[in-house]
Amino acid sequence: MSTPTTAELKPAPPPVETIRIKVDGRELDVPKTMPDWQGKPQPTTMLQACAMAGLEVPHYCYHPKLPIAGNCRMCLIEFGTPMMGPDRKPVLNEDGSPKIARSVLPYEPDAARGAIACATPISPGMELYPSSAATKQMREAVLESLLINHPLDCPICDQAGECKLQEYSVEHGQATSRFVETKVHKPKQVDLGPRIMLDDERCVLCTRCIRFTRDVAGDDALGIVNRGSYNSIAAYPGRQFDNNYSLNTVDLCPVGALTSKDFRFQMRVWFLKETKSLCATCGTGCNITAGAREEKLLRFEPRQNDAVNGPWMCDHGRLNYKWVQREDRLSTVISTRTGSGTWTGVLAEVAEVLRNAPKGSVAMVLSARQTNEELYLLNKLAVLCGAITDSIAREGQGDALLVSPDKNPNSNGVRLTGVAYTEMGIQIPKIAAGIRNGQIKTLVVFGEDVTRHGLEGDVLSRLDHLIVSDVLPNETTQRAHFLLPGCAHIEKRGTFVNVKGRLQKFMKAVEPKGDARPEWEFLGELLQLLGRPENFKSLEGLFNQMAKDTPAFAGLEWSRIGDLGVNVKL
Amino acid sequence: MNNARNNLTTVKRTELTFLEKLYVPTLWSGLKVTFRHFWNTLFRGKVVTMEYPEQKWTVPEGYRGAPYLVKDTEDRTKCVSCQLCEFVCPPKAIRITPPGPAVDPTTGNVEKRPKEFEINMLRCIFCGFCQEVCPEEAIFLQKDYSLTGVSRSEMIYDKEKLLALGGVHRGPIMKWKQKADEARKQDAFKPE
Amino acid sequence: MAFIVPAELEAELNELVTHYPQKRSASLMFLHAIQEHFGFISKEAAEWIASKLDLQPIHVWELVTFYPMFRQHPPGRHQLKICRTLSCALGGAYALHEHFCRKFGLDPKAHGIQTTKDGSFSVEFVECLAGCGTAPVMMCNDEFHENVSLSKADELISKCQ
Amino acid sequence: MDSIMDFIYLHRELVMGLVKICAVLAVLLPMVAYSVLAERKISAFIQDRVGPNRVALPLLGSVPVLGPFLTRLGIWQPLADGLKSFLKEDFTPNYVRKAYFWLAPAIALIPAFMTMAVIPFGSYIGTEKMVIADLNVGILYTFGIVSLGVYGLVLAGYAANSKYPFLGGIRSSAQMISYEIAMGMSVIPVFMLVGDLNLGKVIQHQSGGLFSWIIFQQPVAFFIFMVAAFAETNRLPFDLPESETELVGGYHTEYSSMKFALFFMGEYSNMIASSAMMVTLFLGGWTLPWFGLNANAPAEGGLWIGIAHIGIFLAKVLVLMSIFIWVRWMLPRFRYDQLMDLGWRRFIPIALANIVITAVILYLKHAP
Repeated sequence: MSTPTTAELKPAPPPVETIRIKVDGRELDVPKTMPDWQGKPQPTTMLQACAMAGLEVPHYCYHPKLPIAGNCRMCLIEFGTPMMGPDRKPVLNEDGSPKIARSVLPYEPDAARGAIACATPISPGMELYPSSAATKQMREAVLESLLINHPLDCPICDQAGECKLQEYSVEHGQATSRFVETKVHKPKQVDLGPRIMLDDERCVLCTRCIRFTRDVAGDDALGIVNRGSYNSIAAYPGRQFDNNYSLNTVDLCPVGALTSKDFRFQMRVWFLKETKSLCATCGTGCNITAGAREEKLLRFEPRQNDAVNGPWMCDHGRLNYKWVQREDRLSTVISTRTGSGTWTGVLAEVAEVLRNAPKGSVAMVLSARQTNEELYLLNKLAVLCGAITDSIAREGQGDALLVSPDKNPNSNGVRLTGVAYTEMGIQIPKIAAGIRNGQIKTLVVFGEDVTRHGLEGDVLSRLDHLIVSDVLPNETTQRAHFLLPGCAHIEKRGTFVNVKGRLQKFMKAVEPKGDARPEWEFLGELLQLLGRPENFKSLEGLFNQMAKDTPAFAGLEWSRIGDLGVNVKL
Repeated sequence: MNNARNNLTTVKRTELTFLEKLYVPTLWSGLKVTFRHFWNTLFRGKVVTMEYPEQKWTVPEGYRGAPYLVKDTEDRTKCVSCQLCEFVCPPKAIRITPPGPAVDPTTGNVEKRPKEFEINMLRCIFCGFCQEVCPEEAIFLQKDYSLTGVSRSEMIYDKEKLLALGGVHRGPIMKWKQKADEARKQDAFKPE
Repeated sequence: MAFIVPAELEAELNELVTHYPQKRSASLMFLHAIQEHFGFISKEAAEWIASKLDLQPIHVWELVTFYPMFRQHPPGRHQLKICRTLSCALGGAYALHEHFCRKFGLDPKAHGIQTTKDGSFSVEFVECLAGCGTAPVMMCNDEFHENVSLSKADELISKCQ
Repeated sequence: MDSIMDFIYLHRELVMGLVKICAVLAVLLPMVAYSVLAERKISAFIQDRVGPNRVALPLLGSVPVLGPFLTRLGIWQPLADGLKSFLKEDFTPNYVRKAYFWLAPAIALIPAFMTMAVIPFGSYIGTEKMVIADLNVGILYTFGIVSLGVYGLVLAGYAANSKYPFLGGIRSSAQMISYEIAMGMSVIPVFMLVGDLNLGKVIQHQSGGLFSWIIFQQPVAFFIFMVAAFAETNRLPFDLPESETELVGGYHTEYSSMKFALFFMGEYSNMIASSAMMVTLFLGGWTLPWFGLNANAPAEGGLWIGIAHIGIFLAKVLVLMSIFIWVRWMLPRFRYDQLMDLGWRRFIPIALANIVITAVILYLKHAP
């Protein structure tokens, strides 16, 4: 778990009470309590203590963001406590150090008795042996037992490559199984819900999915049915596991039992190129890892950022990537005036139009889906042409967990860069009136279908020049005189400011299609054609310049934002 | 250092005699050798050449020819598109398109089969990694060594072609069948 | 088919809830009561219990599938439960079971509860009925029968009919 | 009609010269083509292979026994090769020096043909002497022309403007010049014996029986001349200018199609020319010491003898050609320093010594 890289102003935390323990013979001070999955202080567990000592204890059912169940037994470790004499005083060795009693089975003093590290709190003087032979043996035994009925169908399992059962089998398991008996067969291809497919044979019954959907998503839809070897995860017969967070159970599932129907059989995970990006579906700005192979987007996965989304994200955002690579995607730059189809030609024409436009005859409608950098450049352009600018608000349903009612990823960016003030969209009627009375002759539209937001087709047809940049075709792009194909955010780099005022950067996962280019690139060129001195060859330079010019971003630098973003003043 | 040098044996180069220095006897014996071969080939028919299209080479066991996909004895494509061969292939000659989320109900326990499976025979180096890595025994290097085509695209063999060339593999292991049989047997023992 | 619980049963169940500190603790008793009344626990019944106890139906379903003696399908009018634990197994429980099955045209090798086509009898094995000394033992509905010979079994069937 | 006869009568030498040139070329060019086939076949046999045996002519190929036999012999292969040379893409890389690049193959080929002019390939047919140009200084002419041959190779190496041809060109110039000296010196004793530079006279000198052949009087000279001839024609073991294992093909790396074929023809013409020179200088030319074939054919009724002389000459040339091919598979290529060492420090001193010894012997013999 990483923490935000920038120091946020907070009162200094009170000194923490610590406990001195030994992990693999090394003395260590660990805090007495640690935050649990909800952030409440709870006694520090052995597993957390081992993590602090730099030793990973293998586990399936334990998850830092879920309540502890302690049912997989994978985290069993050998331990010892200071020996107490009959007088309730510690027994000492000859050299004066406390004598340690290793925990053993009651009637078998030679066999170590392990404890599940995820749920056992530490106590002063305790010694943990996460690397001992006994611990190793316990792990081997647990893995063997988990694999008794496992179908071992890794070749067709989508989890292969990121499967904890595979990883731990290699790291902690035995090479062969001693079981020759027939495996128990359970239902495969169970349709759990519209987005989830369950394979009961692969399940290790860690109940992470049950706990997530009960305690985090608040839709208590899953349970364990049947008994013994036939235990299986199920939803109530006839009911669907269909809440908006169901796909998180796929990430949570340490094995391949729960798979995403969308990603199922699409690609083996080791072929995916993973890029740190953001979800642009709503204003929350969940951190994601985009998986793509050979310029084809295949999945979004949440990337843990406790300041924004924790380790979760909603299903809607996760599946909202297919439009980017749609067939009808805008991919040719074109000027309907001269028929020119090259960026140099069209940009020169656009520059000509904007240079000759009298003050007050230009208006701009800019989307809150553009990045801060692009909005900054567009604002510069607006100042140069004396244009009025506005953006369009996009309201929708929100929920208590992650989904924001603001469906624009960068509403705050629009405000902070000065494209629109407090309320978005109040200038639109003014622009419409300006076009109607012939005052406004040139309209620049970025990323919005303005025909659906108050500037209908007949209004647009009065314009002399309509300059449009967008990703997908719509009525506005059809009416454009100059069409500049832009990029979806997943195809470029940039920053967004989410609804809570966190500025986060995202990276480029795939190449744009055809002529499409990141907007900031061609906007920089356009500004240069209009005689501005700036020439932004790199996004880093552009961001740093914007940070200098924008009060809200003062003091920021691209290289210092970090993967988890920083808070800015709204 | 000295010790090492002392242990060395120096092999003296034999001085050549005058006759040897002339090289003429050597030349003569060389000419004899070549002439003997000439004579034997021309008049005694001792030819080592195999005249290819008419005479064909007997391919030895274990020969690594072109990799093809095989079907099992029940006419099922053995490949489950796990893409391990694609991953391991050193020249990246294999390209698999996985099937997508739709499951073919006729496949029983085998949920996955390739939608498309292509091997670019121009890139293939016949190393056999694909055969070695295959967990399903679905791809085998067979005996074809003479692959010809008139265009590059023709040399990219698709799934149908690979299956047709690969034929049937009569291996004793049929994982899907074993699993399906087990599962079928156990259906009867399932608690309500 | 709507699931309707008679008023007096519902009153009985309402009273049952008050015996427990938490509503959920009453689930098993509810299931027993419902099975006693309806003979089995249908999905509708499980949902009814869940709503009654402020639970999700899956929680009730977990219990139903866990305990083999909660039935998910209606059994026959007369239920024949033959003990198959060690003493009875040695004492001829399997022969007895086979005898019943042949009589009703059922498969003696099939597993689990089997019900005749007309729904009059169901035959199943159960675990120990605590009558080892008088093996084989069996239950016909709620009656306990000891030393069940094949002729005694025939007698039992004719009595039921 | 009369005027034509008059013209022929008046310009008899010119007309006969042209006829002889045509006749020589008509023999020489097929010989070049078939020596390629011979090279391939003999090489194949030496290496236990079968050699070219696929090309069949449409009609002749279907003649019952003869057709398949000729096909297996590869008789039609040169036709196919020639056709192929014309049909292949004539590729000129764009970085070459075009004029020289185009000129080089011709320069490589022409000297080889020109050498043939002074070689007496027969005695007489009728009253016509069987040599194109009966020069008094035949051997000087030959050496003059042969030294031009190197220009074709050097020019090719230079014109191609890339490193392998360049290296090939350099090697070839050094090698040719070195061995020309040894070659030139090796033949001096021959003319000291004969007392004339006219090649016809050289043959006259050798018409006195088998042991009047100069090879028996001057074996050392013959040996040096033959080795030098191998070097001059870039044959193994002296094929350094084009050594394909290290220089890809040397001076002709960048050549394709017919231009490459011209180099090829040049090489084989050179081989034929060198063989012809050796036959003339050392092996009795068109003479044969038996059946009275030593003397010139008489003008009347000597037609058959004249033709037989030509045949004898050709047969001797063919035997030497076979030796060229045979040697190829016996010796590995020399290293460059070995090549130079052999030329400058062995052959030139030996050739000089040979001259002195011959002179001394001649002096003693003719001394009063």
